[in-house]
Amino acid sequence: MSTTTATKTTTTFASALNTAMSDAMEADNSVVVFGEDVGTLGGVFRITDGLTKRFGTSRCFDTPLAESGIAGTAVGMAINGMRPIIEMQFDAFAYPALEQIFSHVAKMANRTRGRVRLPMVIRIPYGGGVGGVEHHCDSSEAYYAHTAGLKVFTPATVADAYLMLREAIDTEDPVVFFEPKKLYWSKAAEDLSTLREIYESRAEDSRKIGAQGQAAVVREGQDVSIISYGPSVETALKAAEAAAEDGISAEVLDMRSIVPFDEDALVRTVEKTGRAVVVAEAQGFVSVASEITARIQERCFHSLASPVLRVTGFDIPYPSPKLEEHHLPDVDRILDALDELQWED
Amino acid sequence: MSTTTATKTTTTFASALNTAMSDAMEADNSVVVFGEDVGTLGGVFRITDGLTKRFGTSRCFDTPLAESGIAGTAVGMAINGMRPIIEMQFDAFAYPALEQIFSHVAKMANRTRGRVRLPMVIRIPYGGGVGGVEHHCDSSEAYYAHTAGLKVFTPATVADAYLMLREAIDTEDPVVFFEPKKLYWSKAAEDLSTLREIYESRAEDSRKIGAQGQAAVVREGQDVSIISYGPSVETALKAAEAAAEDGISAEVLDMRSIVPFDEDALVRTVEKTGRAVVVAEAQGFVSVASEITARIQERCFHSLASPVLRVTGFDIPYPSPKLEEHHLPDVDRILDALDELQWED
Amino acid sequence: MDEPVTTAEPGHAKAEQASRIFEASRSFGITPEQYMLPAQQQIQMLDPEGTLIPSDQQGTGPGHEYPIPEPEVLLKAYTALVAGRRINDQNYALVRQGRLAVYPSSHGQEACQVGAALCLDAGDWLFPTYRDTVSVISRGVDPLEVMVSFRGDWHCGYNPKEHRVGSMSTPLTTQLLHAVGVAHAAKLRGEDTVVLAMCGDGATSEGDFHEALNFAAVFEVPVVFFVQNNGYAISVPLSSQSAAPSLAHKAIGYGMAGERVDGNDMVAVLATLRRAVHLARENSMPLLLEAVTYRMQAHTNADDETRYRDREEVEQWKRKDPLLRMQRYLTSEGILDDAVAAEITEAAEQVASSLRQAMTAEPAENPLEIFDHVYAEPTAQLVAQRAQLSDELQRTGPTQGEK
Amino acid sequence: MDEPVTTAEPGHAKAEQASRIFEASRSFGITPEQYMLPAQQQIQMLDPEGTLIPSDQQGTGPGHEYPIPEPEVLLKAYTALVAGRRINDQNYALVRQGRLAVYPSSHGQEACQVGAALCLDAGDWLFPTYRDTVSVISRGVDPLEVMVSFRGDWHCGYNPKEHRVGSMSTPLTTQLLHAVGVAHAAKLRGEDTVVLAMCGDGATSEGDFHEALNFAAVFEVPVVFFVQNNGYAISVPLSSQSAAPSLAHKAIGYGMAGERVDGNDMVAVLATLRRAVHLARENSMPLLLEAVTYRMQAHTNADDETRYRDREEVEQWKRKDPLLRMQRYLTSEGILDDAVAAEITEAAEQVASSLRQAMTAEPAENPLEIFDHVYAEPTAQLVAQRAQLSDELQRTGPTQGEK
Ligand SMILES: Cc1ncc(C[n+]2csc(CCOP(=O)(O)OP(=O)(O)O)c2C)c(N)n1
Ligand SMILES: Cc1ncc(C[n+]2csc(CCOP(=O)(O)OP(=O)(O)O)c2C)c(N)n1
Ligand SMILES: [Mg+2]
Ligand SMILES: [Mg+2]
Repeated sequence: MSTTTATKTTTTFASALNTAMSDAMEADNSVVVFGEDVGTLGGVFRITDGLTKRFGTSRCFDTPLAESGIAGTAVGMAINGMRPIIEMQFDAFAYPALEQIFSHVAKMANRTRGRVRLPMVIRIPYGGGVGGVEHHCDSSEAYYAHTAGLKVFTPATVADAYLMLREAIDTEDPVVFFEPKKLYWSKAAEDLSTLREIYESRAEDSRKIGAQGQAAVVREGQDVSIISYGPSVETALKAAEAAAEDGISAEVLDMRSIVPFDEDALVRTVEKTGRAVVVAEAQGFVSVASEITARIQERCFHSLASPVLRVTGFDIPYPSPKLEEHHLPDVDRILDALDELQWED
Repeated sequence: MSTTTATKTTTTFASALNTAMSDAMEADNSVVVFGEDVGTLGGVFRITDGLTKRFGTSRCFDTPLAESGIAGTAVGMAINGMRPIIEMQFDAFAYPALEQIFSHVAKMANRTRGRVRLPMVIRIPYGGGVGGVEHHCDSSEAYYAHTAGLKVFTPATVADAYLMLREAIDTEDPVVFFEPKKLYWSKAAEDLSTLREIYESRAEDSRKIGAQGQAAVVREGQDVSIISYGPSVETALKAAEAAAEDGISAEVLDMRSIVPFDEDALVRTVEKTGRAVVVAEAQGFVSVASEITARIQERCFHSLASPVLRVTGFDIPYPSPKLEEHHLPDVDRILDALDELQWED
Repeated sequence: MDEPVTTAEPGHAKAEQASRIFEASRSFGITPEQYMLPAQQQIQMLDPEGTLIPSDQQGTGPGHEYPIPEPEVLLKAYTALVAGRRINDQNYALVRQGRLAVYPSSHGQEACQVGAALCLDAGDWLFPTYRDTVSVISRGVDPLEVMVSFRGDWHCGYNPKEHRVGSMSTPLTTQLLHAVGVAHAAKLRGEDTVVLAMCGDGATSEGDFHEALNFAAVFEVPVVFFVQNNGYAISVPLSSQSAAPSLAHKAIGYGMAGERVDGNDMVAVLATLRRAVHLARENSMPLLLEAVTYRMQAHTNADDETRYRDREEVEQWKRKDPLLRMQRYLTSEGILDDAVAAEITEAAEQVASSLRQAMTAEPAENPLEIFDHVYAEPTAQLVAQRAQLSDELQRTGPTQGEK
Repeated sequence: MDEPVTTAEPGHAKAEQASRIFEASRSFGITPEQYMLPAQQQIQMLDPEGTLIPSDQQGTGPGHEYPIPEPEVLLKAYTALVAGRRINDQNYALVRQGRLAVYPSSHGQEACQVGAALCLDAGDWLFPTYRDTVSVISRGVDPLEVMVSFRGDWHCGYNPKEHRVGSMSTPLTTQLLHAVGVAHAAKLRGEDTVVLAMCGDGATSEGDFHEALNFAAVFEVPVVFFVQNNGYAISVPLSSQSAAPSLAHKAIGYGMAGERVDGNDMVAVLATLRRAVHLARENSMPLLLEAVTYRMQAHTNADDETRYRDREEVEQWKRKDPLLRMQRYLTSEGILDDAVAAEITEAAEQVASSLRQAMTAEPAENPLEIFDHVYAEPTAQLVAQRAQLSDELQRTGPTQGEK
């Protein structure tokens, strides 16, 4: 799956993730990959395709079917010098691992006064829009983001899929890495060898100063900020485009990382535009969108011309495939929210 | 533990909970209680004391030591006509049950188009301030509140301990019932027989129209609203008292129920006072406090004279007993927040 | 059930004292260990050619004896087998035509599917998984209602209480605990309901499997845990899932009896399941039954089986096809003749064609229903959100709203 | 380890083919089942009076043979036993004086505690629970560092990597999986590290117990799972926890060997643990050992044991006290004399008195440290929150800040 040509080629989100892992495994013997079906099969989404073949069953292997077992074993491996990357097959199937994640993965470093850090990555395909049946489309980032001690990343572009996964593998802290499954087969005119170069040039600094955890302005605008992450960034961009036709210039901010949380980027964009809409797939109640909203009003109160509005999934269990379109934030719903931002004032 | 005298006596929070269960068991054969050590021992906090003796081992019994097992068995019992009340021994020990709670308890009614409802109560002692060691003081309400399909209650007074637990047992929906463990041995001049009468008079309506889920103004004030729930209500009241000495009249709102969420009560108090501070023990990031804050600014934007501020636990794992006082919201920290509410404007 | 709280000698487990297992094993004249461990070989009654195996070679023995079910029962099973195969293959086709979102087929496992339904009484309960469509239909649930979820209309299309069939469970082995709870509730009310709970070989690795078996044994409730060991959990073979001599060997660790059966032998499957249900009901205790079978098709339509197994392996298992074996046996015994066989095939064809027709129609789901069942009474937030969607649908017009 | 991906015949588990268990059982001339099931009785070498039991009555047999450890080892164990008892009783007193937040005592279980530490090499790892203070100290961790958590200063006071001792785990059986991971990492690097992982009888009901044993067996890693069955999980007796003939009978369900030992018999505990560690290391495979013992004191200081057991039961177990039995045995064998015994008592007294003194001093914890270890680099929010607390502490003055 790796590409070494120098010309600008087309790369999928999936192959960017795959290459990030194989590059990290190549660079560091202590990086190991395991989970359900990640070996021979290459994962149900083929994100680990070829890793067992290339690195052997000791570096990429299938486990028995038990998610707490996978997470707990990873904790032990990280205690003993490895950098495990584990895959949860789908969002809702990570729930059996929550005790290990909340009580150990998140707390081990703090518990031991930093003597035992757990440099591990928990990869979770998440979100909907792929016609998945029950339990296959949850957006569960709020559970992890609320848990102190975990980092929570979620890339929205092919370049970030590569760069952020490498950053996640490099960090000494445990990272929950949310992969928007509807983007797996999305493509971009990105070249893996260029991404590698960017990573290498960044890496020297980033391991020390932490380029990670920074939000990105993915579209500049003046009138309103649309703040989003993961699978919703694409929708936010489309909405901004549509808004432009109505004469509204929307800036789009991709949070990229929920923890660390780039508060300054939020402040910069909202102080500039004076209005904000937060977009996320997860049910909105007690969510990451709630946090972004609360934080904006705390920090930018006097810059705001209207309340910060949220466009999120409804407060319901994720619906069946035929009904998911009604649940997910879409361009129209974002435009409706933009309309409500008290432009007459 | 039950009291039947008519004179106003002193009742503990613990005995109010205990009596709520025994009254419900008396009234309805399908109410059963189980969990770890709830039988012979009466629970590590003695909240189920005497239930096995009074109702027999078929109505209140110990289970093997496995929380997913407890929750999953309760799901089955509720499917088959019972109204189980289960006890999680401590907040962090409910985590092994999260898959059952997120994927079944919360979703069964929706999954089956309302044909299978799960009238069950998950009792969770929570919060700190009792000198508890690691894993014994988590405030985990955000995880449940974010999960559509669950109700989340948390009483802050002896009267609510009785009344809300009875309401929780009566509702056809699953309720996660958070008991602030630092209040267990608090007392109030409440009379259990009076509470029973209140319950009986309410019950006729409430089963239909839902008195449940309403916030309560526990102190009236004009200048600022302090919004809180569970273990923090007491602190909020003390802060309001201290603020009064500085000439600030603070209204205190006890949310009582996180789901249902009494948005109207929030709007009423903030529209009246124009300022708000939200107080909660849990780490503040992506929390119930975030939601309250976000909701207030959405609904009361033009009434607000200053940003809504949060006084919450820090974004850290719950600290050890000797350090917890520095983590927990206290009166001084609330007063500091009040000071920041831009009174000069 | 209102016994005084037990205070048995600590450090000593139940089975060492007077226990149901102890009583049962004594009645068979064997030790509790011999009773709980599976027989040396899997129980098998028909050979791959459909010939009845001599009774001393069936793997049975003292405490592990399985009478052959009556001819009527076997014929009923065969009828369900034929229908089950037809349903599997019809749905497989529908998936390829894009009419179903997903369909995990039990092609090859139909003997297990049918057995699990036919061994139960009407008052009993069944707790199936995503793969157990044929069991659910064999139990009497309307095939169209079962397909509601696979078509992507709603999560569960039938009423679990009507036929006493749990919703087909996806999070692995979570449903085994529901089975324990249902049995426990029945026991508390003095009902002798047996619950049969199904899971796969891979699923036995989950923590909930362990908790369910242990709870059932400690509570002494009549749950039959029925593991369809089809050799794979998606791509992972059993040898990477467990190092146990057999999955049935897990039973003794909970103080229950375990047995292993040839899952492609309809006669043996039915015989072992019926006896397990009988013992569970009589003694109010759980049992574990492992059926060794094979998934002939991919895990689901999303799966690529060529990545982890070769055609040859699949071909070998074709020879053990449960349908063919049963047909040969019944024919040779004179229980089945051509006329009856034709009737059975015809009936199966009916089911398939009604499935096909129903899947062609696209029922109009009401989008607003997504708010209606979350709580018994909607919260203020859901009322507002419902109004929002309703408004959107009105603005975009009925066409949008219905799609 | 870079073997090709295995594709064993599906439906057939590992142990039926060439496996480590198969090899081991053949080397003992017994069947794999006989090897994996525990011996009929628990292994016991000293009777309650401290007299050596004749070897044909020790419960041992083919494949279940346990040589008695050498005198030096036994004397070392005795020394640790005496110290362990003294530590338990000292801490019990400190708790009553309010100097410790909590202390789960292992009084009565010291033979298990000591055995778990002494059976390991320096390069091995130990994964203890909240009750295993004496094991952790016997392994060489500074008692004062161990007490940091019980005093409420910080969650874990020692460096797990220094002595290869995991932090004492509270969420039950979660640590067993960490043990599997540590062993697996070592195996991948070609190190022959054995990991001993401890839990209680009640804890065996948790899902993580199941997942840990299964992972260890499938990964073929050298983890010795050591269950201290002390009869109770807080108030719940074993008979309400498990219906299995013994907890050791769970082993065969994972394809590993299980054994049961008298947990109050220091000689037998050490003998069985040492052999388990040896087999684990030699064959790179896990084993399960259940030690039958008794918790002589309440669960913790917060517990009221009179609610669930009578004094009489406790008195009976006093007669099986591991310390007294060992003392009598070593004295009668001439391994221990009065002079040595006095030295050992004196050394234990030293440990106790240093504990006492240390617990009198109140070290000034730095409140700001609560922010320092959450992440390798603090987030912007934590930097701000730290500044807030620092400001508060300055305003309230140093007295407040230090308390
Ligand atoms: C808790 C959980 N983890 C992972 C999955 C994803 N998943 C669905 S089926 C499957 C394999 C199950 O194998 P097995 O139990 O042998 O049943 P089979 O599919 O072979 O019938 C997996 C991993 C799931 N449904 N639930
Ligand atoms: C997951 C989890 N659930 C519940 C508890 C609370 N708890 C602490 S100790 C204990 C009893 C444990 O019994 P056992 O495993 O026999 O160990 P023992 O205390 O007897 O040494 C319980 C229920 C916990 N620590 N972790
Ligand atoms: Mg399978
Ligand atoms: Mg115990």
